[in-house]
Amino acid sequence: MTTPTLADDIPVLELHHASKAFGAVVALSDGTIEILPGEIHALVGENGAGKSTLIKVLAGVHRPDSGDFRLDGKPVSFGTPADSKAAGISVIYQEPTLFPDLTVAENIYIGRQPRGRGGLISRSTMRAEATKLFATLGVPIDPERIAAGLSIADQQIIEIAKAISLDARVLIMDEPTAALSGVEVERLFGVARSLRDRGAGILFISHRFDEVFGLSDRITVMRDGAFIATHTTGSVTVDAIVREMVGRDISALFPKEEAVIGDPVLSVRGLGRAGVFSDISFDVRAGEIVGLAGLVGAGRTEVARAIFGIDRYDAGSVEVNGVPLRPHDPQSAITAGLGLVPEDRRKQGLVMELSVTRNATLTLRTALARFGLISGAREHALGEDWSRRLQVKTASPDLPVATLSGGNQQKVVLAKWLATDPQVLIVDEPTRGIDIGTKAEVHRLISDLAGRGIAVLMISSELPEVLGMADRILVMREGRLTATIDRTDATAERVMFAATETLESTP
Amino acid sequence: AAATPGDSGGSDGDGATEALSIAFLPKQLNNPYTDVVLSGGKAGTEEIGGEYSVVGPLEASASSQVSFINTLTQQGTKVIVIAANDPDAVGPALEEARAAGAKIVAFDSDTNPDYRDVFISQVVSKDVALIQVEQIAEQIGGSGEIAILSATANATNQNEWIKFIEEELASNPEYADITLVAKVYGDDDDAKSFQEAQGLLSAYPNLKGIISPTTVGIAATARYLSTTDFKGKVALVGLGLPNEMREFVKDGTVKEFALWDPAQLGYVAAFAGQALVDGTITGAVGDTFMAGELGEKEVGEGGIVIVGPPTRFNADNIDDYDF
Amino acid sequence: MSERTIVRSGEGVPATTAGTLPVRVRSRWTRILLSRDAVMFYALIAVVVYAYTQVPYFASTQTVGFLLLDVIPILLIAMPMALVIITGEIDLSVASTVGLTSAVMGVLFQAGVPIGVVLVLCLLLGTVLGAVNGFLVTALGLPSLAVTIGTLALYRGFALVVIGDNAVANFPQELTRFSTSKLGDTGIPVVMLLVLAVALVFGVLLHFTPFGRALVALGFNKEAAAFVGIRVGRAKFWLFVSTGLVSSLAGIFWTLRYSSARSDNATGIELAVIAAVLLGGVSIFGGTGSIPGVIIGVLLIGTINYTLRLARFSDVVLSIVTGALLIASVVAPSIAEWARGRLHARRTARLELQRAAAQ
Amino acid sequence: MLVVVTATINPLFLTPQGVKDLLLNATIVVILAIGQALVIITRNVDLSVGSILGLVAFGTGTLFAVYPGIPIILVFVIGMAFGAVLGAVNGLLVTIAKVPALVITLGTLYIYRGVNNAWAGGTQYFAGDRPRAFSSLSTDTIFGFPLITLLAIAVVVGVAIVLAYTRAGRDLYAIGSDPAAARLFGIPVTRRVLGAFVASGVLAGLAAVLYASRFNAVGATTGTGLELDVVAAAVVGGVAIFGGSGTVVGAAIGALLLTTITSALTALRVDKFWQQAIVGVLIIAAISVDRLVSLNRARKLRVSEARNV
Ligand SMILES: Nc1ncnc2c1ncn2[C@@H]1O[C@H](COP(=O)(O)OP(=O)(O)OP(=O)(O)O)[C@@H](O)[C@H]1O
Ligand SMILES: Nc1ncnc2c1ncn2[C@@H]1O[C@H](COP(=O)(O)OP(=O)(O)OP(=O)(O)O)[C@@H](O)[C@H]1O
Ligand SMILES: [Mg+2]
Ligand SMILES: [Mg+2]
Repeated sequence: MTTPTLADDIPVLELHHASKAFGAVVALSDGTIEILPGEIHALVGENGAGKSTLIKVLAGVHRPDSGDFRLDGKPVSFGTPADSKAAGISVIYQEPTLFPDLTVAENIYIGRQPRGRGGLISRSTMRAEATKLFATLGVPIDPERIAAGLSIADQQIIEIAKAISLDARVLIMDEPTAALSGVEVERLFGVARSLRDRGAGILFISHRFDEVFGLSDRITVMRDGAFIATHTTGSVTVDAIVREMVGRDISALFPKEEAVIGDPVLSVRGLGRAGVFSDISFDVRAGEIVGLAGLVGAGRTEVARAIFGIDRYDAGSVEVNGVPLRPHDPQSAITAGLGLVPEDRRKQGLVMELSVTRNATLTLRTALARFGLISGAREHALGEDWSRRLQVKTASPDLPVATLSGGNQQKVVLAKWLATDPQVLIVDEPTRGIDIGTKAEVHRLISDLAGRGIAVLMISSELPEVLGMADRILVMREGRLTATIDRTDATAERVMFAATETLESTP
Repeated sequence: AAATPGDSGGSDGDGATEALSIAFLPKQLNNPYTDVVLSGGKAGTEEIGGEYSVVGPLEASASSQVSFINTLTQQGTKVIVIAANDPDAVGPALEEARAAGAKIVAFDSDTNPDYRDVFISQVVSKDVALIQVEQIAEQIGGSGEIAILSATANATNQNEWIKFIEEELASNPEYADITLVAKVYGDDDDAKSFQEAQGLLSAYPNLKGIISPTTVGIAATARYLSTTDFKGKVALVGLGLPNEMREFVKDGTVKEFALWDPAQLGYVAAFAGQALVDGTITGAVGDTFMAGELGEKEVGEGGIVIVGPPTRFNADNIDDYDF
Repeated sequence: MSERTIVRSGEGVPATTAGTLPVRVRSRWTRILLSRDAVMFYALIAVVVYAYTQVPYFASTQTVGFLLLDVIPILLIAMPMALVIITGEIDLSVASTVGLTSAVMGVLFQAGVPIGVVLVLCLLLGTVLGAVNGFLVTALGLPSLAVTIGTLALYRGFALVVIGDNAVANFPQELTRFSTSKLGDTGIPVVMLLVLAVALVFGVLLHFTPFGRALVALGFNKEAAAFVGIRVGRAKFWLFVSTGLVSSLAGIFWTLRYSSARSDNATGIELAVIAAVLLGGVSIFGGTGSIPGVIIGVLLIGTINYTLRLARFSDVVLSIVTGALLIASVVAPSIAEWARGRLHARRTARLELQRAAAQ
Repeated sequence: MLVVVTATINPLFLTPQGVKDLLLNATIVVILAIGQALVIITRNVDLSVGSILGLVAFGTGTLFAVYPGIPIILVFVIGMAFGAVLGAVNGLLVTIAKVPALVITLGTLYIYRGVNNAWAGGTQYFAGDRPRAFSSLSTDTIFGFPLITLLAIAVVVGVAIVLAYTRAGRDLYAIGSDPAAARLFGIPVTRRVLGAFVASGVLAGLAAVLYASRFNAVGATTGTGLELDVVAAAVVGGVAIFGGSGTVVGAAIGALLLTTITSALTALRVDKFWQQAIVGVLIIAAISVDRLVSLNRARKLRVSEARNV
């Protein structure tokens, strides 16, 4: 193990051999990290490696069961997040933590609103400061708008604005870029670098190696709740990191399987929803993977929701095998053979309090029943079967999915839909926040599905994923389809161009 | 627990060996009027040498008394003295109690006569109604609009009196100029009655008087009137407790109101219970029994025992009473 | 964007579980025997045994009859209420539905409508009242707590409009007697058979049907439920309808048992029903809860009430006991959790020490 | 509007006495509704307010009975402190045991009422037991406004400012909006929620002392069933039952509206039997309108933020 320390700097924050258990699950067995002032430090590891738990220990959300925790070289112990904040540590958690009923500005300044006359909060100052903040970030968000209904990307941007405005000595970000598109990621990096140059220590988690290598000064690898190594970024390769993360050798890039492409299964014609998207028409054929690319906020999720029947639409139609779907009725979509893996798995994909088994069989509740009654044994067998097939890491399929790590949760969502034996599967950001090993598994699964003749519509903000997986790529911009690109013609440049060109110049 | 296990099917003869258990089941516990009634019951029971107990609901609802009757039945209580919240709702339970050997004495508020042995009535219902009409007529000078502020919409006693009041107003030529413009219900709740009184006065600008045949209602109305310009201008009569009304009689809000002595009800009920158990009376018309210091009482038509006429309370005599 | 390496995990490598302590996965039976429902059941048994041996007159079949008759309306309404609360909603209008049913029953009967028709109309009425709640909550998307405070006033108001200050008492003897008749000399009211049927329907519905699975899922997370095709609004609507229907059934029973149709029947029992349901382990936040638990909850409160009355405690004590029990039932698990956490922390620390010593 | 309709049909409704009565009636519910709003905003609820009011009101009666010469101001202080203690019990149970407030306060509703019953028994204290000066508090006016109504207005304004312009106040909204996020964010959730319950208790205590001043009898059943009226008032006033939004001014207006309805119906000579039904309809109408307005706003937001698609 190597733990290189940059010369004589005392770490602002250091944690050694920390452990943390939740009931029987040991999330962290040897959490070790050192954050120096003026460095950007990346934390990588597979899903469930304990990264988020480590961060929550640093933030004072969890109190470690054991371990040595120091701030500026002096031992500290944080009881609550307020303690860590007071010590100058600002944290962006994996799940956005906005207050939906408060305005954007207030969300940023909650608990430390600027005060004016008589010690009362000055709303005008607050608004002005927020506007200034968004200007530096270059995002046009109205600070007076309430946070409810913001897209995940906007929520993430507000989280970032919040953390930056704290002007903290240590900024910790748990997968801040997972929901962001290229432009926004670059902007965030710009801000991170300038913070570093002002002497702040930055710790961030990411599953994207381009970011990790592009931004960080040092990289710490974790596996199975334990510290593996810290490297200076220049002195290590992606392969080496991956090997340390996974603890075994990694075989090659996952190859896309060629599948026989059949007749159109899903046909979308002239779909429109006022103010969100309009005139969306496309087909997905059996065995085909169609990628839906575009910048965040282009309206791809909304299209998927409308197709599946979660949202209403004002115009157009959706057909499966030539039979029109009833609008605004997911159940009939499912009956027709549609499945949707939503982008927000905690809120939409899973019932966090229910067990792995119950979640995996939720789509099959009617099929599981005989004479209207559900057989517990069959339900159980099915749950076990699917968690084994997708290699879900859990002590028991009877545990609530909330106890699983993000990647394993995503596998449960997939299992839930695969179990229905769908004809069309829509996957929205299927690998968001998923580690590299699991990601490849998910890709293999999707490819397998196509191989079995299932039509797949894949929404993804990661270009390599789209380019690597899709037979055909649709590009959306501002609620409209701007291009259809065949696999053979697809390049990153063409897709990006279609995603960013202005509507006027569309041929 | 005062009760001891014993056979629950006790017959009349058992009364001699163990203390006669008399249980009082008022409409509602923790009500000042009830407390006065019960104090009489307690005195009566002690004089007899019986075993006195009180059970009852905290809210006066029709059905809430049934479970108490059930437990009393199970405990083999010899006499159940009940003020029914609903004449019929307690019926089946009382029948079961009787089947188990209990004697049923209704007091204050009657049950359906089928379900009890005797009813100890404060006074003849009609007398109560008439005295209130008389008082209001005197106080408003024989003409004008009046209203009634009652207890709950379902209260047995009040509804009977109101019926008599309405009949009397309609039939007696002396009252031809008096019009009854409204009946409202304060649910025997102080705050509610207060607001109803207030509502009456705002709805009927020409209102000359209010009859409130319930102790809670009259006190609340008096309190409202005493704080407004209507004090002394709008007459208030009805049934009230002297201790509650003293202040308003003295400050001129109320000239005169009526009531019987509630303690006598309980007192007589205890003796009636004993008389039923030892067989002195069966509840038939003409039966008589001795009710301690109140002397001999006779069972009248319908198994009703009348305790005494209502008393008028006014500034002259109110200090003579303490209940 | 730069090139991205996509790697795939080696085939056949067993999934490495995060460093877990030797997990004590309890057996199915231990889990059942230690479940919340089971603990409530032990409490119920303890109360019964105590009362049986210590409280005079308790040990009799009369007890069974009186006690059950007292809890039947609450037990009935608690069944659909449990489901409603499991879906994260609440229905405060049930007692008013009982009252309105009773009032309508009285008026119709007095108007000479044959009793059979009256009963059918009453059940229909309950269904409609429930549907109104369901419509307001699901179609208009209003919060059920607020809606049903409104209909609580509305339905009780209608009851007053319908029957005013009258009471109707002369229902057919056969029916009123039937409502309190007992099964042979077991002391168990015949009506309990009906109640059991209702409990069975709701129990099976919740625990063994696709609909039940859907209810639990949507109780925890409405949005995720919608994403698996559960018709959230429709499911809730039918639950409100069932609550209305069962409440009217309770209303009929109430009217017959007390042979008195009045507008103020069952006033305030909504809180008693909810207290019993919550005591029975249904989470007010939705998702968690079981029908056996609720039945035990209702019986526990009922038995304690009855025992206290038999032991001649005043109703004052009773309301304090009810409240304390309710609080204890939700606070106790927190305390147990806390204690378990402490134990676990100690165990972990010991293991750490051992590990350190081994190195 | 309701007031105008009623006043045209029945002019007496708006006589000085009528207005005074209206305001006086509303005052107590207004104060309770403010406290309830504070609690509901944090995504909790306090069902025990009726019982707290009963206990404190009886306590007030007892105070005057036992210490006839006690200064009135001291009675207010003691009453509010007593309310604070009862509210704190709720708050502590909710925050320390981390269990739903609805369950806890349903429990304390029973317990406080039981204690009140045990303590009071059949005893009731009447206006006559209390000093004139105390009773006249609720009838005295300044420039035609009843004294206690002015007090209620002061409370509304004070609490409104705290909620809108202090950090602690804003924290309450954050907590109600997303309790888990609030905890992650480091907002002192426990302290704030406890604070809201204590405040609700204090206000219930204040309302109770005023109740004793206004109404004749205080005893074992004072305030029974008030909780649903108070919650209804807050909800009609636009306080979201799931926390995070709403204002105390709204809650106060809700309370005023509900009491006005009752008085207006009486003044309009609407059949007593219809009154309750009409109150129910109005509650439902109020929340429906509220909902439609907010749906409309959300749709406008969607369309206005949309790129011109
Ligand atoms: N509150 C909790 N209760 C029980 N188990 C938990 C809890 N939080 C985390 N865990 C478990 O701890 C382990 C580490 O989880 P953690 O969220 O730290 O992983 P991660 O490295 O952040 O993964 P990902 O990259 O998927 O976000 C996982 O096995 C998870 O199931
Ligand atoms: N710039 C913006 N202005 C206004 N609203 C926006 C903007 N960006 C996103 N939104 C919101 O997001 C919705 C469309 O985004 P959606 O999440 O469907 O996009 P997406 O392409 O699926 O992005 P993602 O990659 O986040 O899934 C719109 O309904 C809108 O509410
Ligand atoms: Mg994580
Ligand atoms: Mg999306």
